[in-house]
Amino acid sequence: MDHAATTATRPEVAAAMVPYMTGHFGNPSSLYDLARVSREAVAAAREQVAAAIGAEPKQIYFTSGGTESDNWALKGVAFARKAKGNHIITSAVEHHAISHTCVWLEKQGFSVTYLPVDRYGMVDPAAVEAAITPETILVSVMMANNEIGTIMPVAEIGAVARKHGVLFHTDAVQAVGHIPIDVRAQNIDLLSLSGHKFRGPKGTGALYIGPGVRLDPLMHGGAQERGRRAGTENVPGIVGMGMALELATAEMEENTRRITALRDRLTAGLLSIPETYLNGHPERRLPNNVNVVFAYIEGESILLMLNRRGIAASTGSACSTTSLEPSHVLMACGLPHEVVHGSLRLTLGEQTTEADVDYVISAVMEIVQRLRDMSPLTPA
Amino acid sequence: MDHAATTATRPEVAAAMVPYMTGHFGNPSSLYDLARVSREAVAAAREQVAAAIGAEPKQIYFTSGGTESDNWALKGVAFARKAKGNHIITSAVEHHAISHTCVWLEKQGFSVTYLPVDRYGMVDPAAVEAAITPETILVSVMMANNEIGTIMPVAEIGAVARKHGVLFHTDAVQAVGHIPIDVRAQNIDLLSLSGHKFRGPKGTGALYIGPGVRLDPLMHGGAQERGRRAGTENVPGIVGMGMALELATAEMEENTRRITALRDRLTAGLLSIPETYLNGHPERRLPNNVNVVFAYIEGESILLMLNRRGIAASTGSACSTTSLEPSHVLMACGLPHEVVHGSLRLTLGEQTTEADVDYVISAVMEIVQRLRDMSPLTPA
Amino acid sequence: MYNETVMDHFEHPRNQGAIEDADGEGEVGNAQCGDIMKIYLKVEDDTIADVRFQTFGCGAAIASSSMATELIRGKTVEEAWDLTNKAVVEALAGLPPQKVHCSLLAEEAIHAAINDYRVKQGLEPWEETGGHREGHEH
Amino acid sequence: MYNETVMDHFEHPRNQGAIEDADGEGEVGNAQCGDIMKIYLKVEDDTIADVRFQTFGCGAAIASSSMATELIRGKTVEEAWDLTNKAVVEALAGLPPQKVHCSLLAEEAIHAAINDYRVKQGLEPWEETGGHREGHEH
Ligand SMILES: Cc1ncc(COP(=O)(O)O)c(C=O)c1O
Ligand SMILES: Cc1ncc(COP(=O)(O)O)c(C=O)c1O
Ligand code: FES
Ligand code: FES
Repeated sequence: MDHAATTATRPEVAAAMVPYMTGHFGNPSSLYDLARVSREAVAAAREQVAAAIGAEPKQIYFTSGGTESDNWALKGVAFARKAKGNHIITSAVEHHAISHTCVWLEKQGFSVTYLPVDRYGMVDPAAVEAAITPETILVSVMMANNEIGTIMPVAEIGAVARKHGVLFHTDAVQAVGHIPIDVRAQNIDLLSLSGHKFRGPKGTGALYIGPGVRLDPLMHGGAQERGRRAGTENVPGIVGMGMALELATAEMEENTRRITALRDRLTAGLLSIPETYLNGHPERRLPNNVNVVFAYIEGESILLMLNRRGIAASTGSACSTTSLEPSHVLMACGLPHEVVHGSLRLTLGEQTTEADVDYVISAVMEIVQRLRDMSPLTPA
Repeated sequence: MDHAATTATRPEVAAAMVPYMTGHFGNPSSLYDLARVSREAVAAAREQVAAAIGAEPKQIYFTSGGTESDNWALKGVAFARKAKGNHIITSAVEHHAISHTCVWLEKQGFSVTYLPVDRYGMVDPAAVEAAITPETILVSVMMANNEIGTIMPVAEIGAVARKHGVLFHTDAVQAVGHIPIDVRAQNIDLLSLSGHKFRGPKGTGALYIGPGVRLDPLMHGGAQERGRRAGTENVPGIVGMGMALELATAEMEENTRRITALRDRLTAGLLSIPETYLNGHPERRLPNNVNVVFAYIEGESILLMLNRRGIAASTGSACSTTSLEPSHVLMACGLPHEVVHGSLRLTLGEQTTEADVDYVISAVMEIVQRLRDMSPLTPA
Repeated sequence: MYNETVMDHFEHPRNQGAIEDADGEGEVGNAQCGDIMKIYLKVEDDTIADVRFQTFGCGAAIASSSMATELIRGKTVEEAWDLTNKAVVEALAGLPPQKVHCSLLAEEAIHAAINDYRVKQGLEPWEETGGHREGHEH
Repeated sequence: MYNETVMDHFEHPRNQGAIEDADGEGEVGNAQCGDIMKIYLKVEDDTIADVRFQTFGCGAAIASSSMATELIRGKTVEEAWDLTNKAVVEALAGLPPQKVHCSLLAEEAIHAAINDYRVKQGLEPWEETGGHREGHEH
């Protein structure tokens, strides 16, 4: 129930990767052929990834994950365009891979606007337009939020950016493989994705770089990835990511239907607990995301009790983090500190069944009751 | 014969990684236990890597490869210490992961000294000392050169840096798993390594960060790797790298003996070809590296002919690169342009046999003869 | 993340609940993470005859409440006052570094309850920084 | 990296070698990568009766030499002069972009050899930029 954090690699994908690790192709001494096989496998994966987001293969650059893609997009554009301007626009609900990068860029002399969101976690395209100045070089707004599942009006934000000659990056790590994407129709110049979010391998990712977009490398070195991303290619990882994304795309319609139904069942079950509220947008949300808040109790203790019952989950409570900061996403949605404390995120996967959902609902009911009994805040 | 470029992952390492991909540990529904198993596996790998270089586990930070480690070390220290000074010292024979990063840092306002090397590719520790100014914040000199195999006087360079309160980084990508390393005895503050150079998986690496060393993250985001390197951990990759390095370390003595003998046999065989010369240091070189130059002929055509005979190799010839620049390493050793053209690097692996070596010698002899016959430079 | 002693006290908390006619009650909040703990005391012959807690907080906070109440039950009020968060952490066989502050909540809540009792008895409240007590651990 | 036609001409180069008593010889060097190509011509009745090459260079340079010599053998000197590197690349069924410059070496070496022949015949050397020739491809 924590599939937004990470998913296990599909067994068939893992199996397909092994030969590319150990290099067992036909005649093992024929290294000439070996290199060709790897090259063709990487090219095929590039096509698979491109096809999933409506891009061309040559616009796909392989990275080590969503974090690298995000860091590269932001730092790469910032340093490449700093002669043009020093202003970046992003939202208050981005993943730390974006927001912490922005904070670092501020230390390097860039200026960053963190746009507020509404109570559902949505950025208003009009607010993006209002924030653009002659100094603005980049807008970065995520496609779908990892905590509350809200799907942003990306196409509209991209149109605003394009109108003003500003580049538009979107962190689509939670969206790729889960909802349809078309970089052209959605006016996207740069897009980050991560392999392990759609049952591909961990430590793999990609950055889509649209036509004419210039950015500095984040990884300087060899001439791999047409000189834009140095480092020996993770061939097995790339092969696995391509295959996993192709499968996810092929199965998307069917999966979405099934998982949306389970999500709605889970949501309804949890909202039947008194003083429980849904976080994120009621309709425009990822098919696999449920995020609710239970009044009077605290998230880390909910997670611990769920874990003891074999259920992994996530919370926005400050107590679950080493920094003791509550979720910046839920705070940005306007929830008070003590409410954020009681939030619970459950994200469904392809293997989740109706029986799993019903088991989770009954476990949560029992746990919420126990913790409310223990809480000094619960009204008598 | 191109094991310095990359090695195949050990089959037992690949096999050990698969369960960490697909997440099949005992009861798969017990996600609480799954997370614990992964955590413990990563901790064990950290100990394996630390042990191989005389470090403590908490000084090891996992990355996506040698390139990332190099970029992180240089950019991380540069940005963290820029208030202290803006001068970096490196050598003229570094891998592009270092040299291209330095060129980029120069564009960001840092000043870089590229120290010359002697004809064997060695940096003189006295030259390091002479180059240090009050502005110097970092010295980065590689432990062993990837083209010519020369092993640098790293301990002495580290001592000089320490004496002047300057941090010392070494790119040990070619050395780790191949020669003994002790970060403490060798006065190393930061050390880069890459998994696929010692039969671990591609897309894995690590940076050793010594006590008290401050550096900015290269990957901003989540709190992984104690907040210093964000991004979901590549658990299977980390597990595989740790295991491969432990095995490489255990087998090092035995392997070094065997491979050094093969290397010397190969070197002697090749040097029996007239007008053929050894590049790199005659004694202080990696046990697996042979680099020779054949007068009058060009490297890419040697490689193509070797490839047709099932032998992979590498050259410093300009013609083999997209940039049409000849090897900066061989040029730095003082070789003239036309001589660099005829260079050939052969690097041995654990599975290389005496028969392989003899086959390569006879193949090279025949190829050199054919190409010399074709060359307008060959004296009649 | 938590050891077995902590998990045991978290899952089977001792002395959880409220005391209707408590002799002393103390509620404190944790500035760092926003959590809240409430302690109820029954005192007989200067001895803690009964003690209960209510906690809104993480696993460490709940386990600390449980352990701290166990440690002061049957002790004199003065002994109870002298219970430090360090002693609670030790009795729990350790807490993760970022969770040590949660145990402070228990110490503070007990102090608040004892002083509430003392004030109700017409006594001076004790000062938080008594010289005879061991140092805190944060 | 190279197609089969290129690899065939690389591995089985046509017309490799020198001509002792050549009527024209031309040697050119490649500024971009430092490679060298030499062309030897035998001319009879204004026709390329024999042609040989020597090349110090990459696979593309060797294959281009081989193909270019094949293409001019039996042609008139004027036809040989009109051979462009583009035609060589086409005859080779393409070269990787960064290797197209290697084929220019062949065009230039042939020009140098033809002008050497013309000068030896007491004729004016031809100008490199004749209007009637197709454009180069770099
Ligand atoms: C929205 C979003 N962006 C970026 C990331 C970072 O991806 P990774 O951990 O694969 O580097 C994540 C996942 O944690 C995410 O959910
Ligand atoms: C000396 C040296 N440094 C850095 C690297 C880069 O390592 P990787 O390709 O694993 O990122 C290499 C390998 O190509 C190398 O030989
Ligand atoms: S009570 Fe908040 S972190 Fe323990
Ligand atoms: S001859 Fe040098 S690149 Fe072709």
